[in-house]
Amino acid sequence: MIDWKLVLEVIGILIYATFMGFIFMGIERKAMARIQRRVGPPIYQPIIDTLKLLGKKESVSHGFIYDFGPVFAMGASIAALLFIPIANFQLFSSNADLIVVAYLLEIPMLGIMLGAMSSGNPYSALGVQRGLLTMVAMQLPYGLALIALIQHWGTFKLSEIVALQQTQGWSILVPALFVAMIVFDIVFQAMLGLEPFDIVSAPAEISMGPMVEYGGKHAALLFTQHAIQLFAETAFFAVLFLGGASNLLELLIKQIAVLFIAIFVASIYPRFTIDQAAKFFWKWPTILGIIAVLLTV
Amino acid sequence: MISAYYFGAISLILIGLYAILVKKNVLKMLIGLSIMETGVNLLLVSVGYISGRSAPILSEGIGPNQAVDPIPQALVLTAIVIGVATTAMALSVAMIIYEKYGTLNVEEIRRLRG
Amino acid sequence: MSEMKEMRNENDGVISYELQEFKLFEPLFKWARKKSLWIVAFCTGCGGIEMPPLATARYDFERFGIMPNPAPRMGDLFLITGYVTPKTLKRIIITYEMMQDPKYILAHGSCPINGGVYWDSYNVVKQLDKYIPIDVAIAGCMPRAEAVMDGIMEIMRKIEDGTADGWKRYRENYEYYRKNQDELFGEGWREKDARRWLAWI
Amino acid sequence: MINELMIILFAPLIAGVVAWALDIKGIREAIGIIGAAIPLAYLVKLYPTIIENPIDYSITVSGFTLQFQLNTMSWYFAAVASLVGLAMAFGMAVTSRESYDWLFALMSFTGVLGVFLSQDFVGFFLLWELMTFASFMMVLRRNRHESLKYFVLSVIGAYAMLIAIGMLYAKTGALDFASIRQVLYMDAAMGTITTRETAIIFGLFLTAFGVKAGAVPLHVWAPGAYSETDQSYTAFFSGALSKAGAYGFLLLYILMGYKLYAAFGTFHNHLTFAYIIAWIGAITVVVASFLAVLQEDIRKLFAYSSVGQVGYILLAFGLGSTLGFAGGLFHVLSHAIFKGLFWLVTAAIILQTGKTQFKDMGGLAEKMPFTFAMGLIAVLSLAGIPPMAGFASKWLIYEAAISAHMPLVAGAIFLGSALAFAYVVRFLYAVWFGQRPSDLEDVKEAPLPLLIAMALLAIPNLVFGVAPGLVTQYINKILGGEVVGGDYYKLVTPTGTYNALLVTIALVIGLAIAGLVYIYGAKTRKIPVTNTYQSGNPVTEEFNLSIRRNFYKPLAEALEFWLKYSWDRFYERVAGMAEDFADSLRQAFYNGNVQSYSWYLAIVLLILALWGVL
Amino acid sequence: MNGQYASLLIALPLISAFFVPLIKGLGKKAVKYYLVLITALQTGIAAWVFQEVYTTGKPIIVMAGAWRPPVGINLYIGHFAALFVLIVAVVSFLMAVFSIRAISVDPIDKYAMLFLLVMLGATGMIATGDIFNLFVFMEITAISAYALTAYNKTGEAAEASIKYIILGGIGSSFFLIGIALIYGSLGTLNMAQIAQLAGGMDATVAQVGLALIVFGLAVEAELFPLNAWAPDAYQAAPHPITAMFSAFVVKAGLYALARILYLMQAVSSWHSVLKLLIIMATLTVFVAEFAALRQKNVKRMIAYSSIAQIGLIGLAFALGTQSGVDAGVFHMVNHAIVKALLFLAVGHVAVSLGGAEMEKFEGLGKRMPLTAFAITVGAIAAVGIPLFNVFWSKLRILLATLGAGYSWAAAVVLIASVVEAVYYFRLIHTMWFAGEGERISEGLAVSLMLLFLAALVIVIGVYPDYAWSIAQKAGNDIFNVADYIKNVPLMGVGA
Repeated sequence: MIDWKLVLEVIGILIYATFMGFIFMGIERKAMARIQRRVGPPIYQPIIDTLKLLGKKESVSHGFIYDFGPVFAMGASIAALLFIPIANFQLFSSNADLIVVAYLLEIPMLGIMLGAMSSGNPYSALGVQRGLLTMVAMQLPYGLALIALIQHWGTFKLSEIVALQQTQGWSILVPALFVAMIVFDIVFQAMLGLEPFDIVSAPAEISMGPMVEYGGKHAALLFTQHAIQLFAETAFFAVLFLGGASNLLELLIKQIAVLFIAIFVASIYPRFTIDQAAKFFWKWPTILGIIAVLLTV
Repeated sequence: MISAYYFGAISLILIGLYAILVKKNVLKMLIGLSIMETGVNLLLVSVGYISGRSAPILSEGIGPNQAVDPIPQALVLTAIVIGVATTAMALSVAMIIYEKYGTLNVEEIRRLRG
Repeated sequence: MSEMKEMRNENDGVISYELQEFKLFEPLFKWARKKSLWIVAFCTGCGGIEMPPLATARYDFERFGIMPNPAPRMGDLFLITGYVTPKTLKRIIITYEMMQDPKYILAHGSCPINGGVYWDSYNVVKQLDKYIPIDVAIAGCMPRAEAVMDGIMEIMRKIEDGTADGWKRYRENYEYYRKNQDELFGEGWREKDARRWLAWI
Repeated sequence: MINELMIILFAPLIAGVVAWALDIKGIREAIGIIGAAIPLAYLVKLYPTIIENPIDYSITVSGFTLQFQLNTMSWYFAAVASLVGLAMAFGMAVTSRESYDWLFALMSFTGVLGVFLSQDFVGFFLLWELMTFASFMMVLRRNRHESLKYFVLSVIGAYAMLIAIGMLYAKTGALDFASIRQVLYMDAAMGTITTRETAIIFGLFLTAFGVKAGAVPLHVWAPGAYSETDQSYTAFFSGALSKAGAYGFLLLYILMGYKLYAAFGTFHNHLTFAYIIAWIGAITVVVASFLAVLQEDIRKLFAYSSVGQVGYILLAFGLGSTLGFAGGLFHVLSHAIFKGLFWLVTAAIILQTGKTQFKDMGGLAEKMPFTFAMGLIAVLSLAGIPPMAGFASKWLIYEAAISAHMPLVAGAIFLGSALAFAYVVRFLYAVWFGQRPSDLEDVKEAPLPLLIAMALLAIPNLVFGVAPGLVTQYINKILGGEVVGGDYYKLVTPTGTYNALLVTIALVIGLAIAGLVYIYGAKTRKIPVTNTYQSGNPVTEEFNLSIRRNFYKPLAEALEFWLKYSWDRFYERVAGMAEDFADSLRQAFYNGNVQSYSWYLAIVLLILALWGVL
Repeated sequence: MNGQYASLLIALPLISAFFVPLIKGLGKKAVKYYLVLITALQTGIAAWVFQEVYTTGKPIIVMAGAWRPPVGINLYIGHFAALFVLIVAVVSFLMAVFSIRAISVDPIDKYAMLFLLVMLGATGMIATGDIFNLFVFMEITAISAYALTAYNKTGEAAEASIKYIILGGIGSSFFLIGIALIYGSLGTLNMAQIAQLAGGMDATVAQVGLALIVFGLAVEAELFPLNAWAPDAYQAAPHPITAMFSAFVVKAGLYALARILYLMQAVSSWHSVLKLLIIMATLTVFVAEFAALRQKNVKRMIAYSSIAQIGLIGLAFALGTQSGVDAGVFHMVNHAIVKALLFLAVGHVAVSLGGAEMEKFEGLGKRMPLTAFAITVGAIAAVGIPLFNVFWSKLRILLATLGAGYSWAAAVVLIASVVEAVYYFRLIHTMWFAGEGERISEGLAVSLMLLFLAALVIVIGVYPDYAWSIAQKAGNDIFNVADYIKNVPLMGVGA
């Protein structure tokens, strides 16, 4: 009864996604270093970091929710990943659609915040506050971009969107969806927590925000989660706007392309304050999103 | 000819009304009320008046066809009584008012308001 | 009073707590620890200014996996960059105890070693090693960036051969450190120093 | 004479009156709970029957024939209300110490059931008024100003409805839904009722139902009324009573839909009147959610949240597609269960701590673990986290909104759900986490009846979350067609699918993997909240480390321009003007001078004379 | 029994009123108990008449001196009159009982006499079949009412009385002019005959006559803007008398208005008179409710509320439709009960606590729970909450208004109703949830009366069918003039 092929695929994709996610994080750091004319860490540095954190001999906890938060976050990231069509591996994606995936991609945030809040640290609380406000701010343009996409393709199913793109050309070739892509890319910056929207962690301001109290295996979990999330989000982008992929290599190229855009943007912009970010998101991206949406009605 | 009675009656009513509307003294207003009632009574009587006939007292030579309509007269009698009662009532109340307020000026009798 | 006792017990937890032993993966983790030193940059005194050159293009310590990280729970390497006053020392001790084992301390310059130019100051901690265990100390006033780099490499070497054992010493000799700390600050200094510092909340 | 419908309808009222009259501690609670349980029991019992054919009942009161019918739709609404009502009764067994509360709470229960079961406008209006009145009395006890605000708005709504009913009555000569529906259907073709009259009737109904549903700008009563009453009752108030407004909108479709379509036509391929409803819903969602985010009082937060969530229902109904109705109907259920749960959690918190402001709370998760777990379920459901009931319904609304090509409305849902996320997290943080104020040290877990009540509402959240098909298949029966396909675990719409079970499984897989990683790491050591990084500063228990006030200050700053305007203040000003007008009218007209009074007479005479001559 | 015994309804109070001075010899108490006895007797007679009329379904026509109308003056006790005479009697009885406690000022014999005369006048106004007789009864009621208003002998009472006298005097004068015009035109004073002949009347005379009669009666019936005397009189009059004013004195005027209006249905300008009345009635509701909003004196507040409700009844009558009249009658009944209850309770509070100011009502729920409960029931009923009697009649009136196409009137009335809700609920809140106080004794008789009236409110609210069927019959009595003409055995013309 159990579909062993699917099980194997799931395990394989999970390992691949985790690994590639870490590599993406490495690429992020490396590319940033190169832009700043530094040598930069090795590209597998995030894996080392995570191993080190996992190898901490001590671990503290502020209570059950503090432990549960990272676990929940990582679990949710994995769940989200399973619903995204990764190249020719469909996994569960025929059973859920864009809205479900979009929501699943938001759940990890709740996990992180649950843990962060239960630590009782004011920096964490500030981080949570900023994270939520960023989400509030970005959700409107984000939603509009997704709506434009759905309206254009006439379906909610990611797998169908991919299939349609294979036959009718990528989303970004459609003018309206190109506008939507611009909006989505701006939002993407905030989703990845990169400048100019890295308000959540803001290392120099609020000591890593929600992460401040995490160490050891908790932090390792969050790192792994971040890797999976990064992989899932870039794949999501690629699936939505760049025509998906027929094999992992193609997907990888598209993901890295997406990632590099994010890195380039991040490396030249300073950070917004939170109210500036909110005002910004409610201004240009929203207007562009509305244009995109109205073009696709 | 009848219009003269009507004219008189309406004039009385209007004079009474004028007194009520313009005079500040309660007693004068009550006088106005009385005048008005008189006017009304006059009107009522004149409604029943038929020119050239006599009072509706059945006696020699005065049958139903020679007398005026008796009903208005009966009505007026009643109305006069009522008017008197009202006036008496009003005057006694005016006395109490003067006792309690020390004035009969309506502008000053305004404790109950709003 | 009970509160003070509680605090004492809580700090005892730092010591009495049983550490995890990774038998199978220990070599891997040791390697990872060496290659990924996250700095809790606690810039005291004048040494802090030596850090930016290290982080930027000329020396770029990130190529060794070293990264400044403001959160102590995730940190591995505690940099003490210059002279330490008692007031600062309190914060150093608290932050240090918050870091998770294994953790290392690198002391910058002469002042943490023997007071340096402040040898006769009434308000500078002369010998930091009495209060917290230092793994590597770099002499000089100030040590140049190369010297700091060298110190870091030294730490990495010591991690590899297992002699960077400041965190073990702190656990084993806790009574000693504790005594010294209490001598300097007086008993119950943690409670006494606690202040309502986030007034706006 | 005795009929199941009557028992369902009047059991709560009778129980309430008995409980009020007896007023013996213990017995009145028992009677109240029994009275609240009877409707649910009967509804469950009648479930097989009504699937086949509806149950009718009618009585004649004072020359009006009141018709009641238990059909698939009214069963659904009544069942939701009864579930919440039972939970309310359990909750009130501990939170309410007055027989007064029992009387009016159960009276409003009857009112709500009656509104759902009525099949004619007289019964509808009667029970609507009863419901309003009873809920008003629950508020009056605690706060005169807020209760009057609620009552005045409600009564304006009810009277608007009355005028609309009267106008329909004058036009159609009927008061029962079936005939009105038929007449209006016929009239759509003939057009004896002009567009203007239709517009007036529509506007009046919109006002009436909008008030009860708390649609912006008629929502101002909600925060005050929801917060200034017994919080267990608020579970019912917000969970079931506000649904009467939503039900009213549905009724508008059933009765007048075709006529309204004929009268107003379409606008960009949407029914014009539905478009209005959808936008009202969308604006409600956004405005109320923003306000909810900025609240400093736990009750106010959930009050605004209720308003916003009912906005979703309106929005869904306003889409005008069957999928929209399905989503709206599902959201009726899920809002009732998660918001009811929220209010019960709030009731427990307020009961145990006596505090309502966020600034006085914190760190209660350790003290009230069960309540916290229930609160977390509610949070997950409200924030629309799959696999919870809240997500399934929200998902349907998304599908419907985007399929209906109302992109901006759908955008409002996105914004609203992000805001919902923001305010529930705020609730989590301020109440359950962070440092505990020292005066909350000896807080205990909520008493058993309240826990039962919470469990009663939490279980459906989970069950309908994992198996949303249970609900959607019933909704298909209401709507008379395969609107949402799939099986118990899977929802299939023409454009998308959502398999709740699979999401659950995926989450479980993910959690298992993450759990393995967690277990491998070092054993954890429990440390207190105060042992936390404060830039190295020593902290002890006495000092506040949690951000309890102005949590979302930056948002308030970003919204500064909009927050200058307030409907609440506008209404207050209007009310103040009315009172001043009343005063000056009174002083000017009844000025105490008999001569002026005589002048009035003279003027009337003059008017009579003029009018007589002309 | 012979229907002619119904004339006792008039005779009994009249005769017994003149026996009061004799009774006075037995002491002050005796006068009060005498009053109770007479009103109880009256209630018995009225109940019998009521039962008789409603079982046979035929009106009782009492012909004075056995003269057949239109020559003789007849009493016409139809469905409406039977119902209302009963209400008059019952309310009088209750107020007589209340007077035992409430009235302490001398001369008590005069009070009893005037009390009986008011009752007589109201009964007569309702029962009479002759338009001039109506005037006489109206004046009897009015003069007794003037006197009773001034009965407390305070400055306020005298002031209220003089206002009442002046306005009432003007009103009755014009009423009389109206009668004169009609008589001049038709040559008859019998109502049935007027109805019969109305169609052939000269249009101008009919219009002016009808307008003047409406004007005159509107003063009694407290329609805006002719109601300025009413709040003062209500406030200053002794408490039982206020209840009587509100419960039936005003309503008798209103009834007379409606009766004459419908008798003259055939007059060509009838509809414009109706329109005028609708405007007046609507404004009455509106102004009175707003005037009550910030009232500090509860009695005065309820007086305004009473005026507003009367306006509502006026509106119902002015619609000129069967459903409107039925609803109006129903509302009359309900309003009589509710306002009797409210004025009784408020009067009781004022007697017990020495005033009816709002501050006195703080904590009333703790001091006099039963009274507070009664006021609450009355207030809730007055607002028009379901399961209380007024709801049904208000609903009927509004449906009738809308049915007749007067949406604006319904809207204005409903806006005013919102205001009414506000002040009543403020009162309820003040009573129950503000202030503290010691429990004080409430008195058995008053408590029983309050409970009786409150129970009546709720019983009619829960089971309105019976009351409604009665109201329907009574409304039919007013509206269906053809039957009225048929029932009166007119000499000559028809019979």
